[in-house]
Amino acid sequence: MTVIVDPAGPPAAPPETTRATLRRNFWRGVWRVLRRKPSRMAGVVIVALFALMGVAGPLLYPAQLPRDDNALYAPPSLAHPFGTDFEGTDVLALVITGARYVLLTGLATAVITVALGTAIGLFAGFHRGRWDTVLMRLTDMNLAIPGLPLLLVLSTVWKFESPLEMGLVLGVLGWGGIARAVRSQTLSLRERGFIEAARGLGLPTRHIIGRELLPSMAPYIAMNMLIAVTGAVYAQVGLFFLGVLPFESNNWGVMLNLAVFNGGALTTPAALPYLMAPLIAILLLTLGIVLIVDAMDEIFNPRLREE
Amino acid sequence: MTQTVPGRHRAAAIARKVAGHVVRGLVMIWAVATISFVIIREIPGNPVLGQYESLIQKGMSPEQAERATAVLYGFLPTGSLWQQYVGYLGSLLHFDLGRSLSTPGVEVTTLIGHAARWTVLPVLAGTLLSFLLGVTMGVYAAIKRSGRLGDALALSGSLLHGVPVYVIGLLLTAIFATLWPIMPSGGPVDVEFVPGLNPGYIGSLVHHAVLPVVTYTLASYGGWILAMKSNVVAVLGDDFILAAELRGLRRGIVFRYLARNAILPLFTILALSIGMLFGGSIFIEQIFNYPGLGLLLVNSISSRDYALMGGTFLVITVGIVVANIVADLLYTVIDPRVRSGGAA
Amino acid sequence: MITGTGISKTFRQRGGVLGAREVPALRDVDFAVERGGAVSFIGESGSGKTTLGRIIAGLETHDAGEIVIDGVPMSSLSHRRRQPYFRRVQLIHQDPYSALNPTRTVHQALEAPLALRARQTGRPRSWIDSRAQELLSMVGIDPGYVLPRYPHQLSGGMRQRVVIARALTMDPEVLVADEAVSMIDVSLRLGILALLKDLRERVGVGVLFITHDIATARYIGDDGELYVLYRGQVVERGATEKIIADPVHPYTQSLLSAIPVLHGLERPGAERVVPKEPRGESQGEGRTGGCLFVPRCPFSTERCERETPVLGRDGGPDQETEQEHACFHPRRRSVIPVGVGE
Amino acid sequence: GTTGTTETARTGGGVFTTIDGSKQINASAPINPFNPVGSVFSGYNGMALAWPKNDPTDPNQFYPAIAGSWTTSPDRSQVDIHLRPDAKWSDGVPVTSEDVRVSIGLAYTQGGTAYALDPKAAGAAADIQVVDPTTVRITQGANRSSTFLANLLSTVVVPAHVFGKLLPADFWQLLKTAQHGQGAAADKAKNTITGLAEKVIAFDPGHDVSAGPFVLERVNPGAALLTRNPYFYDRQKIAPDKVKILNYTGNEQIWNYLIAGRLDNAPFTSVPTAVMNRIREARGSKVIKGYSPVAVSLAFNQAHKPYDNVHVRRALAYLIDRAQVTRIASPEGGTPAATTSGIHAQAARAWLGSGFDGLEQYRMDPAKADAELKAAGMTKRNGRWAMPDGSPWKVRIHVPASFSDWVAAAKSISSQLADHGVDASVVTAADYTLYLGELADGKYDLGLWLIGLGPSPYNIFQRLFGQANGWQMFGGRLRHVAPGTEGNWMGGPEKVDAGAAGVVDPGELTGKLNYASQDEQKRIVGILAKVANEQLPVVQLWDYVNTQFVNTSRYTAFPPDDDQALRLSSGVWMQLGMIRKAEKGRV
Amino acid sequence: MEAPGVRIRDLTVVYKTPAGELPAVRGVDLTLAPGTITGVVGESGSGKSTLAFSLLNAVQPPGRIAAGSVEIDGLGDVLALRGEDLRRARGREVGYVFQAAQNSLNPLKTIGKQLLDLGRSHDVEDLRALVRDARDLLARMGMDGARVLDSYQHELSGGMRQRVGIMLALVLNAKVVVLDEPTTALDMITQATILRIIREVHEERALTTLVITHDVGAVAEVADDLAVMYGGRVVEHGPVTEVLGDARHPYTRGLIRAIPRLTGDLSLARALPGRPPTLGTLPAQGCVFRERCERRMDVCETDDPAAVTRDGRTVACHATGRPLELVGREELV
Ligand SMILES: Nc1ncnc2c1ncn2[C@@H]1O[C@H](COP(=O)(O)OP(=O)(O)OP(=O)(O)O)[C@@H](O)[C@H]1O
Ligand SMILES: Nc1ncnc2c1ncn2[C@@H]1O[C@H](COP(=O)(O)OP(=O)(O)OP(=O)(O)O)[C@@H](O)[C@H]1O
Ligand SMILES: [Mg+2]
Ligand SMILES: [Mg+2]
Repeated sequence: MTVIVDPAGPPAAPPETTRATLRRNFWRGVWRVLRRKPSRMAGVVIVALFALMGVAGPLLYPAQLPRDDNALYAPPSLAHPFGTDFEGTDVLALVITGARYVLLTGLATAVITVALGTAIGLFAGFHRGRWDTVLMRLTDMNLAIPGLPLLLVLSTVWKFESPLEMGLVLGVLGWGGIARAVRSQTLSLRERGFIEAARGLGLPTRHIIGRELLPSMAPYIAMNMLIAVTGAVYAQVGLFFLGVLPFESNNWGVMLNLAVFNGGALTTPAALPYLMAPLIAILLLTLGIVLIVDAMDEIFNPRLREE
Repeated sequence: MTQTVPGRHRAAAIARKVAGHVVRGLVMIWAVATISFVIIREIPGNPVLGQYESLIQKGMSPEQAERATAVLYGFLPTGSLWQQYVGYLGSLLHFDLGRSLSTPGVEVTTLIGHAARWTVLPVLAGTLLSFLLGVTMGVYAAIKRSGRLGDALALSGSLLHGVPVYVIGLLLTAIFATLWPIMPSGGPVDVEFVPGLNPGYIGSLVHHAVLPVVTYTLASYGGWILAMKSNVVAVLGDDFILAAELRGLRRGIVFRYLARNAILPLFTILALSIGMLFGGSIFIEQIFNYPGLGLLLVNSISSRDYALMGGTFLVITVGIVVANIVADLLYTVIDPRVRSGGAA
Repeated sequence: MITGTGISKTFRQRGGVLGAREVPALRDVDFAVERGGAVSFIGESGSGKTTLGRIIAGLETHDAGEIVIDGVPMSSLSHRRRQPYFRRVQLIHQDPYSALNPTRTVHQALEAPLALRARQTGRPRSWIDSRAQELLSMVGIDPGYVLPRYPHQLSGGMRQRVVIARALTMDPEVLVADEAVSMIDVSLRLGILALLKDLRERVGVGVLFITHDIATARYIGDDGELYVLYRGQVVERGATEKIIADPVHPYTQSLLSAIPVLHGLERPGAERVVPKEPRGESQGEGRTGGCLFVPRCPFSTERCERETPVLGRDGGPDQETEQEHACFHPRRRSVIPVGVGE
Repeated sequence: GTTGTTETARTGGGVFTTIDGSKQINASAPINPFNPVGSVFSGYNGMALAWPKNDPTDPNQFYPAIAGSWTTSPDRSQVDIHLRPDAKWSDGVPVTSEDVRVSIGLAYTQGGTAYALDPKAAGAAADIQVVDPTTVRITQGANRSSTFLANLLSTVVVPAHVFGKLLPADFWQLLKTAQHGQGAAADKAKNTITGLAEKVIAFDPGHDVSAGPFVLERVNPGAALLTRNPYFYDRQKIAPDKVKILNYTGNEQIWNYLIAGRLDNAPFTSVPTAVMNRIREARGSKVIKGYSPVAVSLAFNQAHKPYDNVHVRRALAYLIDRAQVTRIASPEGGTPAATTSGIHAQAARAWLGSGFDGLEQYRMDPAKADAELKAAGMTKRNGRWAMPDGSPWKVRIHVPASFSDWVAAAKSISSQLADHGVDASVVTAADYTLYLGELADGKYDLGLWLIGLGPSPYNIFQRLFGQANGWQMFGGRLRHVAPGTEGNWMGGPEKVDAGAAGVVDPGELTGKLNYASQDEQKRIVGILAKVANEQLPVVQLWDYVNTQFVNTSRYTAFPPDDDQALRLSSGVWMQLGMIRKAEKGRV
Repeated sequence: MEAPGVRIRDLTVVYKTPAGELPAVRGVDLTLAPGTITGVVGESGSGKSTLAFSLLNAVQPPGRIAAGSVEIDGLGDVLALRGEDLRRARGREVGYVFQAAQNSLNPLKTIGKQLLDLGRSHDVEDLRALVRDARDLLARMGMDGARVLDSYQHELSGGMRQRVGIMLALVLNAKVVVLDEPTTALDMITQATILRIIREVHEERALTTLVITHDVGAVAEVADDLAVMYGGRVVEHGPVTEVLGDARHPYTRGLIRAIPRLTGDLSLARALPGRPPTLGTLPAQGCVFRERCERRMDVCETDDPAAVTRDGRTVACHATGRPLELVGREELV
């Protein structure tokens, strides 16, 4: 018979399967995936630049940004690549120092949206039954509440002074879509053999959800997370643009607002650089994220990653 | 397996399903109405004072401003929050949304009715247009996905999907209403034309709708192209498409197979986004001075017109809820797999 | 060790617009799997084999009947208390690819249940790795090779062996192998079958083997027992070799007749039975009473329309072979292919 | 392409396109001047008895309109109004005294200064009498006001044959009971009258009957279209055939219209310099500037520390470069405030004469500011000013987010303060309503506030020493409420030392302005300006300039700079004989 | 009408992979005699489907037919056909029954509508007659034709769908029919029925049929000729009874020995050692089977054995005809 192997002696050298090796292999795989297309690398570079801006941006400038009282809405020059604002402050400095708030909000929103959506979707899909019904009604409601109008109303009650507050509200309003999608994915994964097997082995629910279900949905979740970042940036910048959120001269949305309504950027070219700087920042951030999203599937699927 | 169910039984089953949806929808509307009621009543700010100071800000004399706003005190809600809530629910049952404060003396339903016209028209047109465009381009992007053109299309979709609608709106106004003024920069129609089915009026309607519709189209086009592309790619991988090719079916027919299967899931999304259209687009209406529901809502918030705010909120919610129900039923009707019970 | 009496299960299908419809998947099934024993269930698609397997593994509830594990009737226990018993029954899935999580390496797949087991039995963590290697060796694959690999890097046969090894982590007493070889390449099938047989003999696990290919049932062990399921009902039961050699029920005979003949090595049996077409699950559903096989049986008579034959009561057990069947017109027919050389 | 191209060029014709700055066009609103958003446009299809002139100090200067002339008794207690005999409604019916009486009756349902149901209210009318078909006599109640005439003449006149049915038959009897009756009967009558308010507001005549030069033809959410009223008394003065009033939701729309040369006249809006230059470049575009009695100030909440200390307020005044703030916030529509007097500079000169120059100017002076802060006990550590107890001093300037010029101003101020070691930041409120609500609730330390609302001196100082500062007028009686209560957010002291004038109660003085004689008013204004200048309840930042945009390519003869009619609509300009059709080829 | 013959010559199909272009079918010569059923067996990944697609010149990207020809009588070299000619040949001349016939039908259209689409695509003038033919064919296969044509795919069972697939391949009177795994995922009785139908229809219509499967049993039941594929090569080919009765290639022998049997000594059966081939693991030179071969020789490492045809049987093995000594692999296990 082919199958009988001496059960007593396991091979001498234990295979290297520690977590550290796995992690190292994972990151190697990620690197491989990213290198596969130059566009992905470009995306990574862009997003890394923004992250750097968010972390180190404010450190590059004094707390009180310098103004030039005689150069209001100055045109672009070597000293001011994107001109100056209504007060004579360098627009580029505003964009760079403003990145932190925008990115933090985006990140906070994304984390909250995805965490809430995933948790609720997973719970509903995994436990089915009554919980499912309740949670799905809740989800329907979340989806039925008109978000932007509600935010407009909320902004009169609540001053979103910290990016985390802003992220919290955007996140709490935005988890419905992900919850629904995660639930339907969970429902279908639940029928897959390996989940059944895990249940048959008596593995705890924690393990099944955390180790078996979540990794299978990782690409989807990661993708949504990235997309939620851009979504949050838009929602937030839009609210600032509508002028309902607290003023901060280096906030991108406030810059848009002031450029249009104070500077007349859409009417005359004078304030156009002031308008374009935050716009370009937003577009670049989107571009970076869009380019990276493309790689998510391959990063989280071991087969595509190792190829 | 197929199963023959008497027609009457089936009709009853459908009726039961619809009834279930309607009940659930009503509960949801009630919930949202309650939440919005509470939030709205908690908004700080004195509407009369607000109006008075705004008039002064606009250069009106204090006496005149006082005359114009004094009477508004009579329109402020009175009674405890609970009493107001009960009254609100009571009048809701009669489809009465109360009276407006910012347009005193006019029923909220009338205001909403007027605004809805201006919202539905451009948003519906924009939705349908972007759907058609996005779906066509999505097919193209999927078929050419390994080529440069497909990449470009998909990237343009992702980016447009990402670019916020206000950016598009602002850029379009800057270009077509200011730099090169071939389009009106605001308003729904030129008042010089007598409303009705005359070419001048309709021409003006269309002329004014172009920019909002284009903005809306561009903003939602990205979503459609991406969704359609991924659907087409998925269907392309399905065996029946290859099978159809191997049976020597004409390209046109194979394409129809492909398109129909890929587009089917999009119809539910379409139904949903048509439901969303009652929310209009606040940004678009703001930028183009288009007097739709979104603008109505913004104005009602800034003037603390409680009844109008609540009413607009409700209409938007009802739109979404109804669209959800329709989308669900629609899916049952158009997909034969779901239609016959999915017993396969 | 594990017995079932009168197991019945009816699915209520919620079919979209159409409302509910009932699908009887199992009707009054009795069975027993002994320690180290081999019991095979055969039957065509939809006959309820998978449902039975899932019920035994505790993954599905049943409507009527009793399952007794180690002498303990499961109906007497709460849902929680039942778990440890059902853990002694491990299911091996038909599709070895979907049975393994594509995002987890073999090591991770084995580690989780072994850690659980270590906690239960108070063993140290170091035991986990050595046990994993031991189990993989036991199922005949090189631990060093497979442990760090992802499922997609293994062949079908290897994957199925990993699945079996994973089931063994719980030290089960019964393995339920649901079509465990049908998705595996022909050249490798026998390897898995031999492994199951080997586990029976050496480790003493009972094997409940589910298949639609009777020939494979032989390879589980020559002392095995065979149950033939038709639309949820056991229509014939007995020793595997016996039933293959001397099938009595027309349905068993149809199944055996359907086995392809290896022309050149074999010639077809003389009395091959071809069931009447068409076959359909819903067909005859409205009927009350009568043999379930009537619509397709070439030999049915008027009695079969009226009366329902019962396993054991209406046929057998044969004194000598203990073979039972549920047919009013039992008759031996030579349906299986005969080797050319014989 | 909406200009008239017909041969009417010499005599008139064409469409006059404009924007009504004070009104959102609302197609759902009725054609009813009592409705705040009603489709009645002052000067076009809405007529008052007379139109106020833009006099810096005298509120009683008016151009005749429906009222061709008026006479006031020397004690200002009785006014006779003589209607123009040739005034007609657009359906040909003459405008009579009865129309005026009905209009006044309707005004009573709405409440208002001259037509208050409480006879003790300052400047309330006591009796309305129809003397003859073209003469109405109105007497003032006991509590006389210096603006009584102005309030009467601003009465909007509506046709009795359309609106008359809104008043119950016994209305005038009811009014008597309400004004002069006692107890329950009077209350009931009052309630009945105020109860009519909603009906009056909601009333929609369906089509417009106007006594003005134009009649509303159509209104849609984007614009209102008016056509000539053939019965208007001065119809020969009116050049355009039609007037189109556009709606707008944001200033930038007006800018765009102006750059495109689409508007014949646009109201004042704040305009960035670059946009202003573009507008000036547009063909036929002209800018008219005139006096507008409004100024912007940075107001303190004196109930909050350290702003209760006048030295702190003065220090901040010394740290703000008002010229720079104005340059950033309102370069085209404002002039830096010469000093803080509570009065628009132009009016201040008229009121104070040379006294104006005697006021402290608060020129930017960090040294003085340091001294003042030290005087207030503030301490400076690491280049930052801290409260006397050493805790950090955070100056938070509140502004409504919707006013981008105010936001810019606040930002500029905060930057300037920060330059001098004051930790300042800008906090915006989501909208103006919220801003005012929170301001009134005393939630802010500092906020921007409109002041100097002339021409009536009472209106001017009521912004500093009125309700917002604790002085409330109730039934002709003044009372002062404690800081932080009932809308007293400025929280100033009730009595202040006014130097030569001794200790005064500024609120009381302000109240007196209502009915004091011209000379007395001058004296009080002098004191109050001094008080404002020394006590600094606010820092006056800039005075607004009424910047009007006109386009002369279709119509000419617009009013010149500083014209008395500048704050009136172009409809009134036409009534006054301005605005002629431009001759072809001449721009 | 005579059944056409099919001659595959030196066919090589490569797939583009990260590791370069790898051949899934390598230098295959195969002749389908007119009017016969030829069975092709081989493990998963041995190139069977790729071969089948080549017959319709329909290898899917990233695959590419690198060399060779497929001559069909009356049609010429299929691989030279392009565009409309190729489309018309598919379905009309060569019928194809899909590997996953379960999923080869458009889920949104009834079978009848898909049939009409097929008719229109091939300019069938009398669509009524086409429907009649289809109904007859379905009835011939034991189904209620009218009902089936009115059904959607999901309303049919797996066996029924498979038969619908066969109907669609035959209804235009194609004379060459390719069936890729027609019975996988079906149970025994259904499989038997399908195989019987294939045989009967084949004879009635005088077809040339290629049946592809990984189940030697299924092929043995219906086929006249049997070709065994391994690693992209046809390693043995000949009349089915002869190949099964006296296999010459070690792989064929191993395969037969691995078939579970109803009778006979259990201990004679055993699995093939090692793993089935994949593109990536195939050796670039030498015999593709040598890794798992019990009769491996040194020459196998370097030389790819040529296909040698003798008495109507083709075998590609260095060891064939040599005495059975060499590596005594049987002793090892
Ligand atoms: N979850 C379920 N819901 C409804 N019906 C079900 C469900 N599971 C199984 N059935 C039905 O129960 C019957 C028995 O199914 P089961 O899967 O046990 O058959 P099987 O013998 O394993 O078939 P196969 O050989 O196809 O695997 C079938 O008619 C099937 O449609
Ligand atoms: N699209 C593809 N890209 C890359 N390699 C492919 C592709 N399709 C098939 N292959 C490879 O080509 C080889 C032959 O594939 P083919 O599908 O012809 O095998 P098969 O014999 O039909 O297998 P099965 O029994 O699994 O259907 C396999 O090794 C497979 O991995
Ligand atoms: Mg099964
Ligand atoms: Mg294949």
